[in-house]
Amino acid sequence: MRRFREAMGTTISAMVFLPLFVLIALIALARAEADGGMAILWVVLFAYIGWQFVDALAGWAEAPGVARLVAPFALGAVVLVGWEVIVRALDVPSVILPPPSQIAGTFTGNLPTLWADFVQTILKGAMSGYVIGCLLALGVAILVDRYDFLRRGLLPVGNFMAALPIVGTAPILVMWFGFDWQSKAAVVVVMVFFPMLVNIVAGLADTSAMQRDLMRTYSASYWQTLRTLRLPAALPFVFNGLKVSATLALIGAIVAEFFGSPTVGLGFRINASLGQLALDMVWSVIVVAAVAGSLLYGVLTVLERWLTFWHPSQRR
Amino acid sequence: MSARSGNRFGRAVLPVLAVVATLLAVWYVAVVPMNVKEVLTQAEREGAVVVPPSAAERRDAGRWSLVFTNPHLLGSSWSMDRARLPAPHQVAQELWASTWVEETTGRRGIVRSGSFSNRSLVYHGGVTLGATVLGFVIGSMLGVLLAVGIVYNRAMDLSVMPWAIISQTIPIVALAPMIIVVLYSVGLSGLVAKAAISAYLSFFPVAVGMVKGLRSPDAMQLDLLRTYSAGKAQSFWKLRLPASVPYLFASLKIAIAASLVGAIVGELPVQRGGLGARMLGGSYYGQTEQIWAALIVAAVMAAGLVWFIGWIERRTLKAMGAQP
Amino acid sequence: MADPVIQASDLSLTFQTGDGPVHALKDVNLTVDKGDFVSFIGPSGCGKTTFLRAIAALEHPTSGTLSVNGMSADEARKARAYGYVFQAAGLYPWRTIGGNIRLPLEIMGYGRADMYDRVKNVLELVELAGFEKKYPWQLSGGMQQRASIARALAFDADLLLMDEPFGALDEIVRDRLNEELLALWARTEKTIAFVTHSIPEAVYLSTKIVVMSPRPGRITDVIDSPLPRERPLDIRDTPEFIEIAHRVRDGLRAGHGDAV
Amino acid sequence: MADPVIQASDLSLTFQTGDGPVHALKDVNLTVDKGDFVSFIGPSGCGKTTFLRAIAALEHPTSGTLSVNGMSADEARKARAYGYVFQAAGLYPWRTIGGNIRLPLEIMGYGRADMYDRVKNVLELVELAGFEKKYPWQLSGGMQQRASIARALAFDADLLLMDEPFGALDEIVRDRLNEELLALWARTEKTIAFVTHSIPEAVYLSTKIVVMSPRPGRITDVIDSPLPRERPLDIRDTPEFIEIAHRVRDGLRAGHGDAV
Amino acid sequence: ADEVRLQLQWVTQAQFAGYYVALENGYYEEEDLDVTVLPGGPDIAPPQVLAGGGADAMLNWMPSALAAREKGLPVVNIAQPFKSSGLMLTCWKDTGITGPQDFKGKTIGVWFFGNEYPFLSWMSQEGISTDGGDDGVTVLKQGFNVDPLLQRQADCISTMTYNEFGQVLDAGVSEDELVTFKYEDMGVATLEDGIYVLEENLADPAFKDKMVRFVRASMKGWKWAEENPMEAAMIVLENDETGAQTEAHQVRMMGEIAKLTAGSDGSLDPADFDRTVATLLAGGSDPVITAVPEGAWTSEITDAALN
Ligand SMILES: Nc1ncnc2c1ncn2[C@@H]1O[C@H](COP(=O)(O)OP(=O)(O)OP(=O)(O)O)[C@@H](O)[C@H]1O
Ligand SMILES: Nc1ncnc2c1ncn2[C@@H]1O[C@H](COP(=O)(O)OP(=O)(O)OP(=O)(O)O)[C@@H](O)[C@H]1O
Ligand SMILES: Cc1ncc(C[n+]2csc(CCO)c2C)c(N)n1
Ligand SMILES: [Mg+2]
Ligand SMILES: [Mg+2]
Repeated sequence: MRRFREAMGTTISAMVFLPLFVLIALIALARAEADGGMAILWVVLFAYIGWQFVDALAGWAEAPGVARLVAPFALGAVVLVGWEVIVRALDVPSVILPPPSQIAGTFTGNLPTLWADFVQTILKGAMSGYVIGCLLALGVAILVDRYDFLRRGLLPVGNFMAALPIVGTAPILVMWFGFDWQSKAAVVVVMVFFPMLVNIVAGLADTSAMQRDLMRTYSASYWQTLRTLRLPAALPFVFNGLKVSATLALIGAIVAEFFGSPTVGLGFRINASLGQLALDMVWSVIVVAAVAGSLLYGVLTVLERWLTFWHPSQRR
Repeated sequence: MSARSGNRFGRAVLPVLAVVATLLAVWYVAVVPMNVKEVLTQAEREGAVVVPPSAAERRDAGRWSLVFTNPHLLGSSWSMDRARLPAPHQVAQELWASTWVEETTGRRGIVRSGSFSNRSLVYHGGVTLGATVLGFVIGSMLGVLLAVGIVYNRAMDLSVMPWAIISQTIPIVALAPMIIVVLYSVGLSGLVAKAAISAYLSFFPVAVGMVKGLRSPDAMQLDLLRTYSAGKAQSFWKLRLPASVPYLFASLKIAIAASLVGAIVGELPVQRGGLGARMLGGSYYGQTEQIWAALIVAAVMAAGLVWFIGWIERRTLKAMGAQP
Repeated sequence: MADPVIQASDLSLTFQTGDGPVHALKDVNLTVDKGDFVSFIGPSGCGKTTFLRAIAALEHPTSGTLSVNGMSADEARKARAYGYVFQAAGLYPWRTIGGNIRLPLEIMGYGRADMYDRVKNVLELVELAGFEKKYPWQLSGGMQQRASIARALAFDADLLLMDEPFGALDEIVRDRLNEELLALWARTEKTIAFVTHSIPEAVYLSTKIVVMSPRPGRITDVIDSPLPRERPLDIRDTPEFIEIAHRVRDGLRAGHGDAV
Repeated sequence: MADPVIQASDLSLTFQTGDGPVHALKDVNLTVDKGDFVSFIGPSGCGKTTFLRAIAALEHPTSGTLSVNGMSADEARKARAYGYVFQAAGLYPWRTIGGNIRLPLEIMGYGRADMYDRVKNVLELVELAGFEKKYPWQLSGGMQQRASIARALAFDADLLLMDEPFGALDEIVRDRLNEELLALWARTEKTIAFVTHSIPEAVYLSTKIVVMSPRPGRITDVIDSPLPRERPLDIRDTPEFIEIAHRVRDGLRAGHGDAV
Repeated sequence: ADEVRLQLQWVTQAQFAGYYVALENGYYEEEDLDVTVLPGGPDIAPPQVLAGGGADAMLNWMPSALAAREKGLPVVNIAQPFKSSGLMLTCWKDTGITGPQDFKGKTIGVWFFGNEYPFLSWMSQEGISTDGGDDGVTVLKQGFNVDPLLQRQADCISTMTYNEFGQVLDAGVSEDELVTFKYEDMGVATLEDGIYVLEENLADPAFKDKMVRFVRASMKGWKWAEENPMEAAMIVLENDETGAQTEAHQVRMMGEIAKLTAGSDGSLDPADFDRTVATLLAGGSDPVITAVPEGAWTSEITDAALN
């Protein structure tokens, strides 16, 4: 294979593998019910060709951007086709694992429900908690940064509290803040607060002695130094924290719904559907959560590139 | 020497004590408004005159205003049975009772039965610890392997990394019961099923950290090995791996905390002991102190595990000649 | 004649460290007059940086007196009496070159129009006109260093403190910047205190060369340069120059002792 | 006479970058004989490092031929024909000084006893005996740089490629290391290719000085030094030395043009 | 001995006393069975465990089992040790609720996870919407405890006679403060805690035989538990690995459970089945099941077991 690819050149071999890749996928899908054993062999072959395709893409120096974009989809295709074929070939009960095609059908068939759940859990619960938690962390970080005594005292205690597992705190917070999204937001605040605090504090401290001395030679005030030096310098850390917290926020809001919720929300839907053995619905919700998470992550990545363009890790 | 340790006390311990004391004070105060409605309802049942008189009216009243209109009835705030917020000493009592007292005097305690009592947090902590450690070991090994693959294989780098990120947006914690059942169907149950969830949660930080770590050697260090015409394996063992050690430990600390959460989550649906089962039990019967006590044990365990990794880190780095 | 710009008498500065006290400066006496170009030279660790930082009130002397423009060093700092140039350019990467030069002006509350003019002027002074909108990492090391000098020149300070500003640059670029610095000094009539490791640089630039030696940091020699103020680069091959350089090197050797 | 150690004919090397091609080397012709000490000097970006890296087969020329010890550069690399010393010492912080020097030996599969002897020998050669068990951070910058030279000397390569090995050190330490490097070269009879920014350093060390200029990187002058092999530090104040230095500086100026 | 794995639908408690008694008293052993009782917990769906082959038999509420059947998982009721339903709605009296029509505009806690079907059927029979508003009820997904009632986040919550209701009383609430609606009394009772297996397994005579013995021993356990509630409660306590259950609570639960199992010898009364199906089908626009299920239960096992 490798020799073939070297002979062909990467561009051409990527172009050869792509149709082959699609063709084998179709064969495997077509054979899934007719001949389970063969279908699985086709899947193995498909995975192999998929790998070769990605490998060829990886060497495609002429268009690294295309490779970066296409390769994840190729892997995704391998997983999805493999899943579909194996579930159908082995006749896995759909109450254990439904095939992707069924999930897609359920997903498109329940868009209004899923949208309502998305609004309830992500927009109301997760986002409000995320924003409040991050702002709170920013405020406390500035305090902690200003008063060394607070840093020495708060950080270790905070560290300890951050270790309190969400499954223990969520029922308590639901008890305190009620069944609606407010309690989910509270859970999210608790979850994102500390990672944000740690990152912002580290970021605010991430200035060199020379930069701080420079500000002293201007006899700049604390707030001037904060605004012109420390906040910008902290931005890369802030984004680090924002990214970590983004996934925590989604997970927190969803999980908190297990401990009481109105009859709408992603966590509620997962729970109720699981009880109804509607696994296709469960997976549809997972898709919503993953898409929401990836979108949020993507937005943060773009924002980061835009605001911390100056950081070496962002320069290209 | 003594001057130094005094200094250390002033710099490290005193602020923590001050913060803890403040938190406890706030906690004690918060207990009053948090529990006021239940306290007043109880008082009403015992015949006291409460303003406003009916529980239904009180439902919509502000907590603080209830506190100020009925100050004389609040004595039992700190000793409520099913408190919304138990007082710190209630939690402490529960902690003490469900560890030391249960083990030393309980019928099933280690003193009288020879094995840890299933009513003590020592036993449940142990159950959770086992799954945590197993999941952590599996997860970290997977994370390291994945990182090696990503660093040494561009195709993997391109295709796997985005999915690793997406994998973390899946609310695995919410799916734990399903995963456990699916694992049942392939013959895995109990410890291994819990450990699988732990492993899922802990592989990601390790993979990300190790990718960073394995890529941390600069171009010059890599070129140096090329001038020796060293092979891939040699460059891994002699350069990339040692260079990644600090990153490895930093991510292991995150991973073990995540692993603990995974184990607890895995214990919720399978009610066979562990801190997770204990928290659920507390929630199920409205025993808030029991949740708090289990929570605190979990946090202490997390702190202990992270400290332990830190200890190994310090020893390893010292053996590797790090500047103290 | 006017008051001296810098006046140090019996200045000592000791750092308390884990391994006991480090005497970074011991009984230093020095007077710098207005318009002087003073170089400080000496082996690593002899206290050059510490002395400069003491003048800038970034360190506080343990004993002795130090006055800057007739005030205490800290008052001088608060009066924004000096511009400080560090060894590395230390430009903020999130600000353009123009933005970096504007930084002290913003902090000191200069007006908008005034800022604009000043930035334009100093950029021309250091020959960076046209680079205002660029970010630091888009410039070479030499250009960055010039921008950091511009930043220190942008506001009205008659004293310029420079701590090995050209240490990280290659010799040829350094030659060029030395020439330009001399020209600038001539034009602006500032007083300059300049730390360097390079003997030719010290001799080429200074009206006064302060040779220091370590453990404890003290001044071993103060050489008043007989060279004219007008100095082409070729002056470095003249016998006068070589003679002063010799004297500096001897001073250094004497104080150097065991260090490597 | 034997084959030349390095033989480059019409060597060109172009980097493809986002902003179009960069001609790092253009039509470079050079012959280095066994036992030569060749210095490469030139302004930043003129391709000194690139040329050294091409010799080490860390970069691949776009056109022209390059032979090292009569082989292709890549064969020479695989045959471990040279030791390379980078600008920064680049010691692995998790290995002791001894361990660092042992690194190439381990990779090349030397025997245990042999390794032990070699480490001991080179440590003596660079005057670091007794520091074997220390970690890099416990040594000064100059000592670290000597350790990195020892690392390149530990295995049997007759060619030593050094890219600004003393660039980060202060002048006085640098003088000392220059002296020691000359002594070492005399003792071991290696061929040395040495990149520097410093004119005195180039003149003091070399039997042959290669002056380069940028855009595109090419050789503008090759100066064979008339200085004797035995060179005390004071030789730098002799007229011959100053004359060669002048010639080098003129070569540099000519090629320097607009760069800073 | 033949292996049987039984998946419970909740944590170890007196609700499952019969099985633990049979285990402890050796009734299973007498039948040459090696029984493993798998405790359930929140979010463990017993039908899913059955489908995945993680258990041979499960306990389930009939609405949930029939819904699973319609979903394409053919489960069959082989025995019905619980004669009556213990499900009820518990409300604060001071909310003014006196009958189902007063639920309009109120907030009601309901268990989901397959346990919502009886409630939804009931409401649709009453013609009350479950989407909130003044004419409907606002439904909360109730957690695992009675806090929503005690803290008045809900006006009514779901309780079981044998468990949560007792917890409400334990919290100091007197029965006079409460109004309760037993599903049994409202005519919307559905069968609870039946034993179910996969239909395909019943084709295997060996499996059938195993189940016959299993049901026989289990019923023996149940009858013993009914007669010896104290001892049965202690056996449950011994088997609780989590250590969360208390003696007082389990003794009381056993007492209440005995009332529900009384009158059942394990066989399913077709009339009960029909009533359950009728209730579920009556779900108005959104019924739990859409057609009368065929073959959802069999008397073969109990017939053989009880002879
Ligand atoms: N903040 C500090 N704490 C403790 N010791 C210090 C501190 N700053 C400097 N020193 C010590 O004071 C002495 C003088 O340091 P200084 O930086 O002034 O030397 P220098 O002449 O500028 O050296 P170099 O040429 O290396 O920059 C050194 O021994 C140094 O280690
Ligand atoms: N990997 C690379 N990719 C693109 N351009 C490069 C690369 N390496 C070097 N260059 C460019 O090639 C030219 C020569 O670079 P080189 O590093 O050889 O210069 P140098 O003489 O060593 O300079 P210096 O004195 O600054 O070390 C420069 O313009 C540089 O920007
Ligand atoms: C997640 C979940 N929530 C509620 C129930 C309902 N339920 C059925 S039996 C029983 C025990 C009664 O005390 C309970 C609570 C369940 N099975 N799973
Ligand atoms: Mg200094
Ligand atoms: Mg270079």
